[in-house]
Amino acid sequence: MMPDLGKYAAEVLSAYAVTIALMVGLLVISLRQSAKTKAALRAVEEARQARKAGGQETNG
Amino acid sequence: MIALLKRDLALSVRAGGGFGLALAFFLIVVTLTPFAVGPNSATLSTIAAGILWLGALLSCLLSLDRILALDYEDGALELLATAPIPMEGVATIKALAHWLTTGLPLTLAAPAFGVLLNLPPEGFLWLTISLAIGTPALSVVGTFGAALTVGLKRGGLLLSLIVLPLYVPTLIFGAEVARRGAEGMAFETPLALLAGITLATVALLPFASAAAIRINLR
Amino acid sequence: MIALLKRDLALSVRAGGGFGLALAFFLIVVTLTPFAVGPNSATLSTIAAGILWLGALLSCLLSLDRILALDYEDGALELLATAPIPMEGVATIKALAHWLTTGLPLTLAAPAFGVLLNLPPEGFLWLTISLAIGTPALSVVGTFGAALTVGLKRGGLLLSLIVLPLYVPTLIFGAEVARRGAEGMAFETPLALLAGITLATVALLPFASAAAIRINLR
Amino acid sequence: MSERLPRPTSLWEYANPRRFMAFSGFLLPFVAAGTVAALVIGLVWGFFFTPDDYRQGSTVKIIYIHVPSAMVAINAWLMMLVASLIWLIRRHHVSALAAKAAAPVGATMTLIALATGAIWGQPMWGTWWAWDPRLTSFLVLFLFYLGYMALWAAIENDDTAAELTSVLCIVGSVFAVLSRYALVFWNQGLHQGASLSLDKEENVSDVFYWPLLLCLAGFVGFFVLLILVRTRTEVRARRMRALQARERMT
Amino acid sequence: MELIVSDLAVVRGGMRVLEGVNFRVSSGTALVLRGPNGIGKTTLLRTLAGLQLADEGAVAPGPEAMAYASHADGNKGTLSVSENLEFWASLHGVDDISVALREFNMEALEARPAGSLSAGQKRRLGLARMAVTGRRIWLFDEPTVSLDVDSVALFADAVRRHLGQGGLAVIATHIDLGLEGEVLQLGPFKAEAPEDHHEDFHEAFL
Amino acid sequence: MELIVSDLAVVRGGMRVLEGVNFRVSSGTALVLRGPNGIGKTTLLRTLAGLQLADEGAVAPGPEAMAYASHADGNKGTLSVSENLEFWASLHGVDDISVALREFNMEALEARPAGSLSAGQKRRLGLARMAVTGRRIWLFDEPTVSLDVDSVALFADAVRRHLGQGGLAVIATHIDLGLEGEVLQLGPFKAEAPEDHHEDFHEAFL
Ligand code: HEM
Ligand SMILES: Nc1ncnc2c1ncn2[C@@H]1O[C@H](COP(=O)(O)OP(=O)(O)OP(=O)(O)O)[C@@H](O)[C@H]1O
Ligand SMILES: Nc1ncnc2c1ncn2[C@@H]1O[C@H](COP(=O)(O)OP(=O)(O)OP(=O)(O)O)[C@@H](O)[C@H]1O
Ligand SMILES: [Mg+2]
Ligand SMILES: [Mg+2]
Repeated sequence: MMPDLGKYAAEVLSAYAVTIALMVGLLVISLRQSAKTKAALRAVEEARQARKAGGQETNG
Repeated sequence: MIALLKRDLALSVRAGGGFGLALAFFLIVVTLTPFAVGPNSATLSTIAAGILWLGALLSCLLSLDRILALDYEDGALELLATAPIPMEGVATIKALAHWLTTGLPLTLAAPAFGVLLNLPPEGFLWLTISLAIGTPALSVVGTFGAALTVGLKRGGLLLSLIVLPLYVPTLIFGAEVARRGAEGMAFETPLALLAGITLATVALLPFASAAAIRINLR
Repeated sequence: MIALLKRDLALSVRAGGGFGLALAFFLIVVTLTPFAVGPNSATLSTIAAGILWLGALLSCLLSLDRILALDYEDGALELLATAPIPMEGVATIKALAHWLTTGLPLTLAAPAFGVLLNLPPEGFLWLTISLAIGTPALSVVGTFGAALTVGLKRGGLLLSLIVLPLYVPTLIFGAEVARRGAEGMAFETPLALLAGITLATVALLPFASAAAIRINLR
Repeated sequence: MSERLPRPTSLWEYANPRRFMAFSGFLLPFVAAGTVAALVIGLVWGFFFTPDDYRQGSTVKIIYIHVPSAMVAINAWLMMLVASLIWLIRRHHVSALAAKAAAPVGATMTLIALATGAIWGQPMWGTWWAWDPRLTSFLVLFLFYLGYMALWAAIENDDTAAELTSVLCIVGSVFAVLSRYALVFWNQGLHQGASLSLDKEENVSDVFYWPLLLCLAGFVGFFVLLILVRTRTEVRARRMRALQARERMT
Repeated sequence: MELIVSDLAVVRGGMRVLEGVNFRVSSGTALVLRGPNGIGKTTLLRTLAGLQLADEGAVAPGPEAMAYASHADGNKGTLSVSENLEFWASLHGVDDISVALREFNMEALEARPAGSLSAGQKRRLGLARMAVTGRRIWLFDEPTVSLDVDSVALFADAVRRHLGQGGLAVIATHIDLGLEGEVLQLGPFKAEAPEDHHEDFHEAFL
Repeated sequence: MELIVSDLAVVRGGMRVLEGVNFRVSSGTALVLRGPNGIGKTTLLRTLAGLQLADEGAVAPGPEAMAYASHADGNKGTLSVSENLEFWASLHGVDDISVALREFNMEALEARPAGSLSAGQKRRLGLARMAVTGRRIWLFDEPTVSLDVDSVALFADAVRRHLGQGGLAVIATHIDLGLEGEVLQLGPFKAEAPEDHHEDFHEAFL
């Protein structure tokens, strides 16, 4: 399956490895941040909703 | 405007104002270089013009954060913004004051430092000329960087990070003029380009600086 | 004391804390050098070790004014002085925090930058070792300089001026180790001297720094 | 955020955060699928099923990552420039956030181009690094990315940061172009010229052409995908800060 | 001459803090702004001074008629008291600083470097700067911080003299200055938290 | 426990500003320092806190019994309120910051970065630091600057509680804190301009 890379195998493979590592790393970081802020925003919105509901009860 | 220039110059020559510090820093960088790269005089004289330019650039850099940050911290910048003088004028005067207190002394002193680094004799004239033409651009670009970072506490390192890439063209052409001058090669093209960069930055960047200051004060 | 170290590290990695800026500055100095001295790779590889040391030293230098000045300005230094922890401890911790956030990353990154300057392959190991041994001295000496200038507004340039001469021995021996390492020469003597300087400064200078801080607070 | 919005009447309405969130949310899966397909097919084709070059040997396979990443790196900066201009002129917050989101992606792409280039340089030119103008201007581009990101990180107020980074991006672009010419003047290089131009004479031979194009599409897709994801994150973070600030007020 | 603020809304940190602010101050009178910490006094004054843009509404006349004294005095420690004042005077095209020195009782300190003054003396120097701007409308943000009782009286006198010459003043303060003049409580102008308009989301992320 | 200041002379900028200061403050009481701008209140407090040396005279007990709150609060904008307090608490070997948070009504702000607080809230954080030092003698330099009326009352309560637990406090202020306690006017202790003793010449250049 593996093509014969000849004497340059190390170079070619390390180039691909570096690229994939950097791209996957960036992707993972981005997705993790995305998930985090999503959760945090949801928490804030829910707290607000809850407070609003509570506030209305005491008012009415 | 003249009042502002006079005040800035007065501040920089008063105790603690930092006049002469850039020069001293320049001296130190130049002195340290042989320690770092070794005392071989042939090597030194090849790299002399470059190191002198690099040293001038770095010592210019180190004094950038004084251009605006002091005025920002003590509130004077806000008051200047409400004074009857356009912010572009303030940015220009600030850059001019910076050049008069760092670029100009550096230019005048550079030949003396050239001796320390075995700069070839033909190089002195062109080193001086290239610095005289190039350092105004360093001050103007530096003022722009200072304007961007003026709201930040101790933004010195960030300021350097932003400004240094902007110094690349000036440094390349400036050092090229000095190097070619030292080696007796043709240097008209880089000299013209250097002058072009200086003129363009002096003419245009104060507007960007003024905008950045206004945004930072908001 | 641990609390102080933890706080300082936390501050430097938080937004605006400036972690990584020293590294970026190092990268820029290394990049600018060839623009100044020309792209000739033989010349570059001769001066590589020296320039790398000089760059490390300068980027260390630029972050010095954050060591104490921020704490001074917001009053935290006065409060530390009244806290039940000796000022010598404060000085040591501050230097340690500085080293962890600048010297250490610089040391680890230096080989990568060596590639840019055509550092000969034999040089990498000894460059790293010399930096690892030498940079703690830079931080400790720098803390001393910061302690001397802590009362001054924007004392950055003055600080550099005071500290640079004190860096000379470290620079000489450090660059010598790296250069000899690169050229395959004997480097035991400078290495021993470098280690000696580091040990001596780490052991003694915090006392001087503490005294300087106390005087500046008075 | 789930109710229906009226149909947009102008392109600019996509700069409304809510509409942006809706639209980008809709787009994301398609972009992701396209990206994965293009990347996998392109890279597999390139890596496994193209012959070695007669001069460069198997190292020619590096072209499938080197060239696309270099192109994306440059175009990411262009995109930031456009987004900054839109923010400064039309004051659409999303475009400022998109510029912010693009910077780390562009910087990573620059890093990939530098790394793969360096790795390629070792067998081809006998050195990892040479101060060739194209290489060097990439290094300078990397520095611009770093400065831009550092400025974003250092300023606390979101709007101030957006304004100042936009100004930096515009001024920086001018200086980046200047540097490029300065560098060409300063040193003539080792690096090959354009080989992917439209006029076919100069192009790389056909065997390499199609997989390269696919990889290019994959990298562009990857870029778009990440911009979308990261901009969405920024919009959410921004909304969260706004809500928190409002809570503080009341 | 009259200062007319109509329907002004001011923002700080991306949020409206005050809105619907309406007032007029006519020549010869002073307006005292009051309100708890964080209500937006500083923000309002900065908007009047033209240092930040109004979110809505208008201020007449423009910033070129106003002199603003903020928390910070903007004086240079290494310049002497008179050099500091002369600088501001010449920026504003005013020749004479002796009146300002006299009004704020700085004559004895004239030659002292500003850095060696005590907190209260520095403040007096900052206030004296207003007298060399030659402008009609004076804006003060907590002018009496760190002033002792005598200096507060001195300040009130100076303001009164300015008013007597047809000037006008807007002063934000927590304490009683002994100045006659209207008082504006800012409390009622506090901006409402914006509702969850979906349309609004597009500008302010709310 | 008692704070005894005997015959103290303090210097600032190379000049004596106060001399012959004598007072005692005993456990459970507060002393309020008053005097015009520049008389030397800050200088006196710094001397008590051990930040500068006395020119003459003595202070007992030493600085290790004192907690000092200066004009500046020493808090870090990027750390949260509780991180800031925890740092000072652990420096002083105190475990619990919840009391300090409660006393200064900072509980709701606990997780906020200190940089995002308003001037008055920042000040409250600075004052709350005193409660985590675990020290008996509290020294305050104009603690109420930029505090509104409610916060001033909060501060007075906190000091009163500290006094009730056997602590003592020295407070320099220009305003009325609503705290019972002795008042010391510093005016009478103003240092005389030294005479032209030739013997002194070699000491103070005067
Ligand atoms: C660190 C080293 C290198 C860097 C930073 C670098 C950077 C670049 C850049 C910026 C481009 C232009 C992309 C575009 O605008 O179209 C490019 C294209 C290319 N590079 Fe490199 N390169 C490096 C080393 C190499 C080496 C060693 C080789 C092979 C011997 C190589 C082969 C190519 C090829 C064939 C192209 C495509 C040319 C084109 O289509 O324009 N590069 N590289
Ligand atoms: N840098 C900032 N970023 C975000 N919000 C801020 C900032 N500075 C102040 N604020 C907020 O803006 C509002 C108005 O602040 P402003 O300084 O105008 O109040 P003020 O009335 O002058 O208060 P004080 O009496 O404490 O001086 C406050 O709620 C404050 O929390
Ligand atoms: N850095 C300095 N150098 C020289 N003299 C100074 C310096 N700082 C203050 N002084 C002088 O020392 C004296 C005492 O100052 P201090 O700050 O202790 O006064 P204070 O009573 O706290 O005044 P305020 O009420 O204004 O805060 C003043 O006369 C002042 O002019
Ligand atoms: Mg205010
Ligand atoms: Mg005081």
